[in-house]
Amino acid sequence: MINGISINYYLLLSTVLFIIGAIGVMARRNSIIIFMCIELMLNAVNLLLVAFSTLHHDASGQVFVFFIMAVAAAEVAVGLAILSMIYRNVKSIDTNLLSNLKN
Amino acid sequence: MIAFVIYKFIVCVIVFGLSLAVAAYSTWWERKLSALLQDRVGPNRAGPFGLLQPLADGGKMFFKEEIIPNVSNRFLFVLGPSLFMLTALMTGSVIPWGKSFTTDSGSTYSFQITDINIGVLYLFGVVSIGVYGIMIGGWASNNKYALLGAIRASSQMISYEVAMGISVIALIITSGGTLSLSEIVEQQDAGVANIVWQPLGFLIFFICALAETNRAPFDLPECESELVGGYHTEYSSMKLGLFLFAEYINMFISSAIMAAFYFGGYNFPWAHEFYQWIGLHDGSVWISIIGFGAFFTKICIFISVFMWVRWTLPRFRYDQLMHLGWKILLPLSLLNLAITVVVEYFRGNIHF
Amino acid sequence: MKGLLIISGLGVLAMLAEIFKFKKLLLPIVLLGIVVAYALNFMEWTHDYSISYFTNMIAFDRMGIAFSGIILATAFFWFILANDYFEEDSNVVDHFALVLFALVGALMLTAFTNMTTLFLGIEIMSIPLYVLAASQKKDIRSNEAGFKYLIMGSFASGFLLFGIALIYGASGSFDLAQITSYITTHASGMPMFFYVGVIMILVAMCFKVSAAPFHFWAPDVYEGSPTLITALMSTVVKTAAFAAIMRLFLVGFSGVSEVWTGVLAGIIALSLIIANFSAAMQTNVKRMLAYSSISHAAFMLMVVLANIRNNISVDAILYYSLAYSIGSIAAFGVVYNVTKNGNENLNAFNGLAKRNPGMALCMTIAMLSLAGIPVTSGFFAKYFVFTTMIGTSHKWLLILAVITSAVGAYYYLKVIIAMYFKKLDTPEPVQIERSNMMVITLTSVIVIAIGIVPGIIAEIFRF
Amino acid sequence: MQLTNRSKVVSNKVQSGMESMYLPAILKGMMITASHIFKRRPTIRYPEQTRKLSAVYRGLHVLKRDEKGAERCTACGLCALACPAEAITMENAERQKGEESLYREEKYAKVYEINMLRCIFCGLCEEACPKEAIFLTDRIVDTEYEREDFIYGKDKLVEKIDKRIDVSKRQTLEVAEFKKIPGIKHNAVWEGNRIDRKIN
Amino acid sequence: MLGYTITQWLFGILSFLAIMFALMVVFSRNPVNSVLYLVMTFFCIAGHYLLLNAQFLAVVHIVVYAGAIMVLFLFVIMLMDLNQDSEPQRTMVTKIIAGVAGGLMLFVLVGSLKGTEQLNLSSYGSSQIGTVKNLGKVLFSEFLFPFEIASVLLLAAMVGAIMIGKKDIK
Amino acid sequence: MLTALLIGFPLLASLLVFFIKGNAARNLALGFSVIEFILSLVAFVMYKNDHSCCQLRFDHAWVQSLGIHFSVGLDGISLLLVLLTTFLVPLIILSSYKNEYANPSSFYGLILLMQMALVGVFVANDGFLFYVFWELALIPIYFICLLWGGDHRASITFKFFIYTFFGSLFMLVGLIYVYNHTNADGLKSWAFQDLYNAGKSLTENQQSVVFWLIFIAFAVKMPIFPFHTWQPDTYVNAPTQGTMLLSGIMLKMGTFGVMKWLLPIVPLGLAQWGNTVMCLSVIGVVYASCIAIVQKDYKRLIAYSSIAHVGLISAGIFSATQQGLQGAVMQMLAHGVNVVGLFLIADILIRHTGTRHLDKLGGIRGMNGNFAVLFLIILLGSVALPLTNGFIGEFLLINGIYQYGAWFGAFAGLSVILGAVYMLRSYQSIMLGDRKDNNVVFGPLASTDKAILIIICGVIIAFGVYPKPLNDLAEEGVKLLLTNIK
Repeated sequence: MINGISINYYLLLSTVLFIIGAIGVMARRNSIIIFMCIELMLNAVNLLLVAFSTLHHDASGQVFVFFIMAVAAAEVAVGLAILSMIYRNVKSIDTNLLSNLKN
Repeated sequence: MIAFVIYKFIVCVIVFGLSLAVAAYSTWWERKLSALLQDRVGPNRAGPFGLLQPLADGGKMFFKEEIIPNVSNRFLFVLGPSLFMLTALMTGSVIPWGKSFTTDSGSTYSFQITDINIGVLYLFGVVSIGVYGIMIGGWASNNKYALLGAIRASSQMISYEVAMGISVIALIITSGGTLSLSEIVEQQDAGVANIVWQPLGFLIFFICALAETNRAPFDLPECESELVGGYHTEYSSMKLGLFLFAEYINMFISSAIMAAFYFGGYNFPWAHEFYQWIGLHDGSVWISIIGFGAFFTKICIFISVFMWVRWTLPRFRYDQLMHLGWKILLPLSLLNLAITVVVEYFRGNIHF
Repeated sequence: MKGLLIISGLGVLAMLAEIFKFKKLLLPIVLLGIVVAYALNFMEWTHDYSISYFTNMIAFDRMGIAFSGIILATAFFWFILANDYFEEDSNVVDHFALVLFALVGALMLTAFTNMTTLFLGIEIMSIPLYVLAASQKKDIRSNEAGFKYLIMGSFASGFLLFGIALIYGASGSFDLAQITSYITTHASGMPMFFYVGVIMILVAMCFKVSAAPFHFWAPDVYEGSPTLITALMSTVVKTAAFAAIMRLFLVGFSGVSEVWTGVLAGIIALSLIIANFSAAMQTNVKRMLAYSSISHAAFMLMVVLANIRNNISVDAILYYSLAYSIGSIAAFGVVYNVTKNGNENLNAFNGLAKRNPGMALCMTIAMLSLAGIPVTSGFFAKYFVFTTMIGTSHKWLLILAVITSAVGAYYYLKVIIAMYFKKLDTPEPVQIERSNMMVITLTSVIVIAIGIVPGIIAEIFRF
Repeated sequence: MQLTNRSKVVSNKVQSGMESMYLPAILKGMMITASHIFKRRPTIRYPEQTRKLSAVYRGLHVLKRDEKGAERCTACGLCALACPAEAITMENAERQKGEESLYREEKYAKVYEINMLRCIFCGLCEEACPKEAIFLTDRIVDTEYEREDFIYGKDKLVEKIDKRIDVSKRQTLEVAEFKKIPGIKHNAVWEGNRIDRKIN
Repeated sequence: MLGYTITQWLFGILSFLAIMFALMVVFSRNPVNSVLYLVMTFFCIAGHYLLLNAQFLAVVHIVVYAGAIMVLFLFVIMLMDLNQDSEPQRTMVTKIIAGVAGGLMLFVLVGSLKGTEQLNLSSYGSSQIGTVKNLGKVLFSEFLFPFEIASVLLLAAMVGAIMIGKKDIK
Repeated sequence: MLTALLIGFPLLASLLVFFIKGNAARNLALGFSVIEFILSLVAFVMYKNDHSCCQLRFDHAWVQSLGIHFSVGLDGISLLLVLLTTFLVPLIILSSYKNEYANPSSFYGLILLMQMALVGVFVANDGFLFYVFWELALIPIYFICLLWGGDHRASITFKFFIYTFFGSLFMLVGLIYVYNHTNADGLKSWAFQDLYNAGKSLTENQQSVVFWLIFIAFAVKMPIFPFHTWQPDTYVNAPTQGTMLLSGIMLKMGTFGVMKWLLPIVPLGLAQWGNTVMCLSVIGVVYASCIAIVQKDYKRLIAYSSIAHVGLISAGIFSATQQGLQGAVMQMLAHGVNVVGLFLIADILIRHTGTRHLDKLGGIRGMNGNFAVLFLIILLGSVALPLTNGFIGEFLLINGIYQYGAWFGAFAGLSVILGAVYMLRSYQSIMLGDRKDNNVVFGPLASTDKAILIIICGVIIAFGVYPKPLNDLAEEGVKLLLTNIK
């Protein structure tokens, strides 16, 4: 199915996605969106792993992706729980308002 | 090749058309059955026995005034019902509607849009996306009832997906570890239907299916006594129609899945003897059609059961719903899984 | 390995305590369990250099066991210290379970032999800590700490994973041994992105140990989290992360050291400067300790930077971890008890010598140890690091380390000065539980003891 | 204090295992509903089928004419007074010369309106009428689209001269006799809160 | 078509869409839109998985990410009613710094790809690795320990989320 | 074994004293320190002055794998300094009898601990051990200054601590560097002989680096000219006993360190940088003397005089000649005794008159003649009048420095003159002249003060007249040292 595409394109693609995610984390203020950008980063990694797995004809790359998914789910659960707790306390989730700890 | 493409196209059209038609007539049957259960007559004006009622309803839906709330997000408001409908229709594509048949030229056609080897997962995938339609619709309405309805719907669907998935895993173990629907159905051909091995699993699946399709007694997302119309409070005209329609399509598809998973799909008892008796040989298109008939009958029965349940049982309270989903069905399904593993081990179907 | 299983079992057991109503018994059970895990862990010591479990996913070699030992010992003290902390909280059981799960992750990090176990170990360790950091539900600072920690932790995980993916892409395996052999066999022909992967993993690990310039989350998180959780973060987590770094970079990527040493040297230099000078400016004790932990991280990284894998370097990082962990437990134990009234400023320590001479003495010892003054263990820790470093080409770092250590002494002494010389208007003794006092005393004694006979560690963990 | 003996003591007893599974109960309920499929439907498919009305059915009002065709109503207003729903309004006028054949007495109702949306068809107007002018019939009020259309004027209420409406069944002898008793305001004998109908 | 195979076309389109949607996630003002764009990105990535013969993963990806994680996001956003674009913007400086940092990282990473030899992917021999059967075998033999220990991870996350989420009775 | 006992005894004593309540602590401390002095005298007697290194050795492995040994032993120089320490500590303790200190048990415990560390520094034969004692000495004095010091003690003590700690970390690095090049039977070793050998095997550049790394620590401790800024403030603010410890003994740690742990290790470094250090030392001498002349605070004056003296000593050491080194040793002893006396006098002044300001003092001789005499003797000792103990050291020093370079000698000689100027000026200002208002009464000296002053004066005169036993020891020690340097 994938004949004729260089692995470099996949490297490039996931790098770009990864960087977009990273920029999002750095540039956005809204906690939820920051969180989503992290998910984007993880997905870039997943894509890369699957591409390499196809390249090496090796299933372990794909299996690794499962673990990443599990971890991502766990992280999101915890993160959103914390977010909703913060929301309960301050009625906002802007990282701006989260500056009670001085920098 | 061309013939194959045309054939697939036709199957697609048939399946979608069938889904829509069944959905439409489900509304009629819903009303008719509810009337029967309540000592009433039900629709009987449009056409004989009110058979044209769905058409009239549809027409009415189309010609109603379209109202889009001012402050809502227009795009999302339209996207919601469309997505819900889309996902509802997509599920039909992996269901094997009948035995595959062979033409004289020797090529085999299956009564199925596509037979992917991870059909069960595909189903779950599509079902899980189905939540988006409701959520987006409810949210875009900018109405608190709609929002509450949407949140209820999504949390309910997500919650019950868990138990459902686990009960299906047990089923997959029973049916020899395949994720392809056609194979699951096929392996019930020779033996007995899976319901024999999976009574508890079926029960769980059935309850979850009720919840997944937002049917009573789990129709909290649209419970009118609390939430006016639930997630589609702000919807009118055909967009409302899409929501209602999609719900019936979901019901149809989940009935089909239940029939395929637990009741042998297009198989029926003594099918082979019956075919021999009327003189049909394997691969005949008539076998497929008769099988489809059997399948369809089962589906209709299930749809009726859905409705029957609706008009019998009162609606759950929200906490009861969650309690049932997480504290009863989930452990039960795990128990079922455990039992299944033990049983299948002794049946010799799995090895460690 | 058995230790790891026991700790996981304890975690599950802790969750059952609520149901079967043995909450009161939980702490003794956990302590006992840790001791048993400790013992069983060392039972494996007699085996060969490395026993691997589960098709080479995890292998408790001696290094792993030694680090596990440190982690378990620290955890043991921590649990005693946390005694009354647990009592006042309504979610006791959950706290227990989460801490134990974090320990499982930490133990995995000491013994992983595969990138999968590395990643999972980090996450198993981090996720409970995110929660624990945020566990003061009503306190917005705690919430915020938890969230920041989570965001930064996941961000770092992203980098770690990208690095792992790139390395997998080059070497075709997640197995550390295979990656190492790949490095040796393909010394010349490795694709460029392999190096990038190594650097990204380095960056991610530096995030985890909060080395500058990836440290910015640490002070906030340390300050916001409940004090005892901060103690846990700065001891167990640090130790585990260093065990991981040690294994990754001294065992796995040793062959490509020319790639990462430069970056690491920069990171260390930055950490030393930023951490020590920032710490000197803090008035919040927890924040100060956070910065101090960054500087200690830099010290431990120096051993990695030396990239000499022999007894000395392993001893060095081991000893440093132990000294730092134990000293931190003592320090945090005091900080926890002193700041119970909510005042986390340095002036909370005013006149502590008058109020609680014993506690003040322990704190003094802890501070002297962290500052690295003989004959406390902190001194030997620094000494070992210097010894390891001196043979390398990064001597300038050593000079920097010396200069910044002197700055470090400045802020540790600030605490001592506050305790002994600042007056307090109402000198009321701080209430402290007997068990807490015991832990603080014991850890202080250990700090001195292993400072007097540092050889004992090397003797015990003979490789 | 026990007022009625319909009260029930609610028990809090722990459900047995079978009961707490609910399944038998659910099945029982479903059987009950299913059994209704086979029950006789009480539906009357109006308008093809109609229900038989009783003789004293109280339907649409009619303003009667006398034997000569003159309107009986003298706009005395007793019906409006009696109406509990205040559905009746009227306006009187004096009979002019040459109108003797139209109105039975000197005064007549120029306007007589009943709001059918308000009317509760209690029949009190009928009882109140001293002139035997208003009766309720077994006819049914038609459906309309507009609210105004439900205000029935004289055009709809007064019986057509050529299509007289038989109210003989309502004019029972008993009633007629009753109304003839002199000295009794036949519509206003109140004792307490109940009308004493039984004079004889 | 224009000298490209269908696969290449698919790859190009999917990549373009993925990057487009990813950018929209970052730049969209409204969190709900962000979520939806992210879901679209995930679909594109799932498409890539299909291209790469990882059907099972593709579906699991949809189920987990689109079906669970993102719904959770949507859920939280709705509960918190973040409809308004009330998000205070970061200062221009931060944005620029973020952009520059990201650009630099991109530059370095892409630069590191330059020297790499072109390895073409091929489906030959790889069509079976993504099947459930094969993945299951690998997962339960080689990766058994991580699989088992992942349960601890999920347990911890569950306990943690519940602990934080539930209201204190006190 | 005796040497180890010399270290162990004060440690045990201090632990004991820590747990004694009240004034019993100081009596006990005094008793212990006297016993310690007797022990050191025993060592002095047992020591055979026969040019052999490291008598009365005690060696026990500490950290085997790193070649760290608990190795102690005596040579001539260290024996002298141990004697100085053990001699001064009882006097210092005695001098505190008139001062009431809060929490006395800690105070005396810390002094004894300090003694332990100081003795340890002087007798350590293992580089690492030396460093440990070196650092260890810092902690008690830090606490003494911090807890019982003057008004600005916190910030000043801080400065002191950071300075010295800073320096000693550099020394650690330098020592580790040398240690890394040691090779004793294939193992690394901290033994000083091994360090000497390793140091000599280094190239010239390496030696210069190591030279500076190690030298900074000593330079701060002594202190030598640009590193001295912590010293006057600390001396002034520390409690008198602390100042005595600092100036009388701790200062010698630096000079001793240079002799034993710097010069033999990096002879090439010395050759390259000796000149520079000489310059610094001599500049320090002149500079400190000049400042001392204009000081109004008597204690501060002594502090600067101390810098001047130590500058001279360091110049003598870096001249690396037999006379210079021997003079340095002698001067170290003399200065230790004298400066303690001077600080005690400062303490007496403040106790009796409430001020140390030269302008506010005057005419004390008229009120207390004995005191004036004793003061004069000590003062003359410190300006190195012949027949006092200061003379022999200073003479040898200037001789040695002159051998190294005539100009250096000339400037060093200047110090004698300048020293006489500020010392006599202070005497004049305090003892002679008119009475000032605020010191109407200067009563008789306390018996303890008198005793100390008499002892010190006795020592000054005794060793001024008959310095031979000490001089012999110093001579042999320096010879030994010179063989190591060459």
